[in-house]
Amino acid sequence: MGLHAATIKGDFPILDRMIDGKRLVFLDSANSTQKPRQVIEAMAEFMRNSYAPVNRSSYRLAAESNDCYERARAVTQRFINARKPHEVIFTKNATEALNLVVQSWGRANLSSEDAVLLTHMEHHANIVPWQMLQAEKGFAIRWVPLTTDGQLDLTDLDRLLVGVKAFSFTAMSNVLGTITPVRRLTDAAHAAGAIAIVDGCQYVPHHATDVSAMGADFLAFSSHKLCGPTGIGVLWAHEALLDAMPPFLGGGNMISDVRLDGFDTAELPAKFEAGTPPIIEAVGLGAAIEYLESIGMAEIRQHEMDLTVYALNLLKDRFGDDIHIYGPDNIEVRGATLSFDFRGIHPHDVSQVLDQTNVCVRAGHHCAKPLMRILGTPATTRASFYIYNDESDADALADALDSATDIFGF
Amino acid sequence: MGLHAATIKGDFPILDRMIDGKRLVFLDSANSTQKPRQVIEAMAEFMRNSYAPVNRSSYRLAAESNDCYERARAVTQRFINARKPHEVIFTKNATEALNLVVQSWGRANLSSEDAVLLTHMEHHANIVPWQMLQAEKGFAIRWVPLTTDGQLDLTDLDRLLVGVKAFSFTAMSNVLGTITPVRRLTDAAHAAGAIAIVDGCQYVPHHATDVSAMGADFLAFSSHKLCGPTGIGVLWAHEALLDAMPPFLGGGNMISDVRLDGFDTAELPAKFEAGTPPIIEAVGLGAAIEYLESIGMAEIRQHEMDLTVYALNLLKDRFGDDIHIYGPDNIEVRGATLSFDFRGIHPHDVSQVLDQTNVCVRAGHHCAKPLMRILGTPATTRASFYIYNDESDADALADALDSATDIFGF
Amino acid sequence: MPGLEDLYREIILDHYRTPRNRGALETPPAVVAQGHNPLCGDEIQVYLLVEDGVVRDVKVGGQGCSISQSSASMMTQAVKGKPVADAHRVLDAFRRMMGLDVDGEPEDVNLGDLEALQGVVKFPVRIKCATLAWTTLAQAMDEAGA
Amino acid sequence: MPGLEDLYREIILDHYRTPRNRGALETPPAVVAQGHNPLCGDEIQVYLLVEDGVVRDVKVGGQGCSISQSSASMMTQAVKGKPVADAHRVLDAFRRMMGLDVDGEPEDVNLGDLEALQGVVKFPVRIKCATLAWTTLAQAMDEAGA
Ligand SMILES: Cc1ncc(COP(=O)(O)O)c(C=O)c1O
Ligand SMILES: Cc1ncc(COP(=O)(O)O)c(C=O)c1O
Repeated sequence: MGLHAATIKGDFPILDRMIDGKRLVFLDSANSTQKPRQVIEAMAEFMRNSYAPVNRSSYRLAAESNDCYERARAVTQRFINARKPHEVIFTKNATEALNLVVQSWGRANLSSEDAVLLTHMEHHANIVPWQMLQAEKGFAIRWVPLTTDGQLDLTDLDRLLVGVKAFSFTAMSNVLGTITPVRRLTDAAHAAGAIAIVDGCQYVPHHATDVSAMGADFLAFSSHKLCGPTGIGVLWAHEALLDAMPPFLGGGNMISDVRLDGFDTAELPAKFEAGTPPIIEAVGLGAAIEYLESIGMAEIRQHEMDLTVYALNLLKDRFGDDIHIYGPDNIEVRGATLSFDFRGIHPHDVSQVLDQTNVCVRAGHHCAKPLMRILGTPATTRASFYIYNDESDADALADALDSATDIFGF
Repeated sequence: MGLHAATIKGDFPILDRMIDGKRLVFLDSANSTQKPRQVIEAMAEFMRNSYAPVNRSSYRLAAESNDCYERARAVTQRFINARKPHEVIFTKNATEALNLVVQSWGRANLSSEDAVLLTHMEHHANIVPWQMLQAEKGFAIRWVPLTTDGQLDLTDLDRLLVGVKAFSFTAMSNVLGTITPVRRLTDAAHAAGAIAIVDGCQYVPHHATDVSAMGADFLAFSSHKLCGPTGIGVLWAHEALLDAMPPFLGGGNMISDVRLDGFDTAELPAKFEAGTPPIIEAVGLGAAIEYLESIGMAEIRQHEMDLTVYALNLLKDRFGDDIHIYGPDNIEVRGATLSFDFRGIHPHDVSQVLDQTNVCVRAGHHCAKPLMRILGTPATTRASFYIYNDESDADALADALDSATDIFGF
Repeated sequence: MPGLEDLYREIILDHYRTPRNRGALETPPAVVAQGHNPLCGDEIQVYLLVEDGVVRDVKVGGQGCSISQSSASMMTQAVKGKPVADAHRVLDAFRRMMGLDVDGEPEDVNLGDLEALQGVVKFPVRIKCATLAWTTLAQAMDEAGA
Repeated sequence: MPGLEDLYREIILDHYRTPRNRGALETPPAVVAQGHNPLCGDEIQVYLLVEDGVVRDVKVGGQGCSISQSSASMMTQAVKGKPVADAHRVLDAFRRMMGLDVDGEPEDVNLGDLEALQGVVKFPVRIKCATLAWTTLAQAMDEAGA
């Protein structure tokens, strides 16, 4: 493998932690990732040395703090190959980013005659905001269905897109691991006169991302899923789109003037960053991105592909028909997120047993209840791998599943 | 003075920093405060040892992380003497908290027949969200005017409150330092059938706060102004109010069910915490509150009163009519925030000169442009003191002002 | 750290493998309440038939983990045929055993098989699983005015 | 760290103390543009009268710090009476001196007194002060179709 898993593991202090004398096997990174010392230290160092409010005060310390904050924006811009730094808006998480699109762009552009297209594999964050606005505006919501192996079924895509103003979809399913054909989808959206909104939460941490190559109009993702801190997310969009949109949250920083009878909005990016921004978190996000870049996004993707193949083979060889792994087999269209059913044992019980040997997986609906209903199960067990995982973690998973058989094998 | 300023200064690593060989005189705490090592270390330690996603996964590490997050909520609850932990909602900052009230409570309760009452000393965060909703709903916005010494002029309060559904006001002006008579205002609001929304950004960090004694219906404040990290703010409200309100942002965690045709909201506090919350930041906020409590909120207020009296006397003795300090003289109704005009020199130039000796003050409109227009100036210079300041910082301010005279004294 | 044997007692696994009173009742005359566990997505239905102040019948539908299913199964055994007042007593006693706040004075109630669920308290994340059927029962009782 | 003397040159203080071309022009025939510095709240008005491709008159209203006021004052001197094309050249040259991105090839323009503002570049926070009058002038030129 191209990256040095052992070195990387060593960067994550929490992976040295022992619980009950056993090491941590963290397989819940699709949920949230651990933080390397580079990020922890960048945030602490910033607070120890350079913290000050941004955008407001003009003394040198404030200018320095401001530079750190804006540097994080420039790092993020380069990371996703955006054309301008002010196309990068810092939000509190990806959920806020998607709500921003719906409330600002959506409220200004959607009426009862219109339709919005989503897919059956969306996360609640890309469903509920649309349903909330739908209750107000009355537009239609349509859904791209799935194939039996958990890919998007695009047979009827063009028909589904007729009359659609926005097509919002995930670049990778947080349940199935499926990577969607982003460029094909954005092209289809544009051909139908719709804008394309890409939920990049599960994609951006694992692949080199290029917003132009994607053909996206909006891209949302979260810092905490790419080794950065909580409390910050990213919305990227074309300058022209952002310029045309009404503001989202009101308050300090997003205005150029306020009078008793009204206000004028500020330029980008301030226009969409009301109030004191996540300054310390931006510094952490910048450090996280630089950390990932130092490993290399291509190397990360390759490592995850190798590890996924290893884990898939291991689990299938060891458990045969007793394990059902959701999502596609083809490694080209899947990430390192394995949702599975194990011998019909309820995921809560599976994860409880795995936890005995500190194998940390998520059991539940993964914030994708509509998808779970389509899969015909209320919950799955999900193991998701990242840069700090290696084959020994996959082995630990398989071993732990054996003990679930001991207790529940009936 | 009751608190040990030297010990406290020692807790803030940044105050050891020298710029150009001179120490930092940080007088911009009304803007944002510095962070003590207790907070920096709590966040770093949490990331090194206990970080995991919350609310979703069930392994022990996730339960531990969840406990840390919920412990921060309990600490915050006790800090403001709220009755229930789930009345404390974590937002990204106070601005989001106020937008939440306006968008959720306001959109559900306000129509073109209604009125909202604000004051002339509000921060943009308590003006612009109302103006944004006003553009949609067409209600009236009224304003409580000011007395010449910068207090609220309550002569006409009862008349102003007729037909008002929400009275939203700051407990302390971030420009004038004025502390408003919160209980009197909430009582008047309730007598008129209005709810009372208190912007506690400038009050909560400096005073023992008791939401019941305040008689508030909502209270908003920010972590970064009370020695906590950026990326997290607090909205407190009565359970019954929050229960009756529609959700604000949609996504994961705020739902109990999602179907293709709609969703059901979760219980409090999840209902208003969409997406991955500021977990690391909550841990930092909890540590900040415990740090302030270890000093004592009464001691903090006393220290600030003493320091304010010292600074006011020093500046007036040294500069006489050459300095005009805004806001009331009576220390009982003012905090340690001193906005002033110095010899007609533009605040940008004043702050530039002060910065030569690392005296960090804010020059500008302080996100209160309507107030600045009423004061008849586009900008003021503002020095704001906090727990880590002492008389030597006030002395440094006065000395630095002398050098402004040298350059601009014409 | 408590071991799995504290959680997965034999009697619990027995109720899980062979749940009692599974199914549905006709509504009306019965009432039905719906419960969710937001953490794992489990959904449960409690059907309740109250007549003359007595729980005449109770049935459970839906899916869940071993803890929530066995707890539901034991719950039906514990309340079926009991006067409503007794059902409330069991409900309160069970919630107390799970460490939840309950108004009023604790009473001495024999929980029988349910005592096996005591071990769940050592696994705080699973308490919601164990109490799901009971919270839903309480809703159903409300609905039935019982 | 640059000293204050790099910023507050005597000529700058002179323009600040005695600003040239303060006031307003009648609109129309003049146009007016409004500029804000969101950081400090300064507001400025640039009145511009363009006739036959020449900046016939220009006046500045509003308030600001020494840097923004002196820059505005020097700006009026630099463009008043000049052909519009020359005014654009000064505008571009000044923005370039401030380190801003400007399209096209740099030209050799004599900025005169304006060179004194060069020191502002060492104080990045103040660049917005120095450029405020110029950004507003550009708007006014747009408005005037010049
Ligand atoms: C596909 C997808 N979209 C959106 C989200 C929401 O991200 P966040 O919780 O950081 O707002 C997540 C993560 O939970 C996700 O996996
Ligand atoms: C009185 C007042 N209200 C609201 C705010 C907004 O707080 P934040 O920027 O943390 O959202 C501030 C601080 O800037 C303030 O001083």
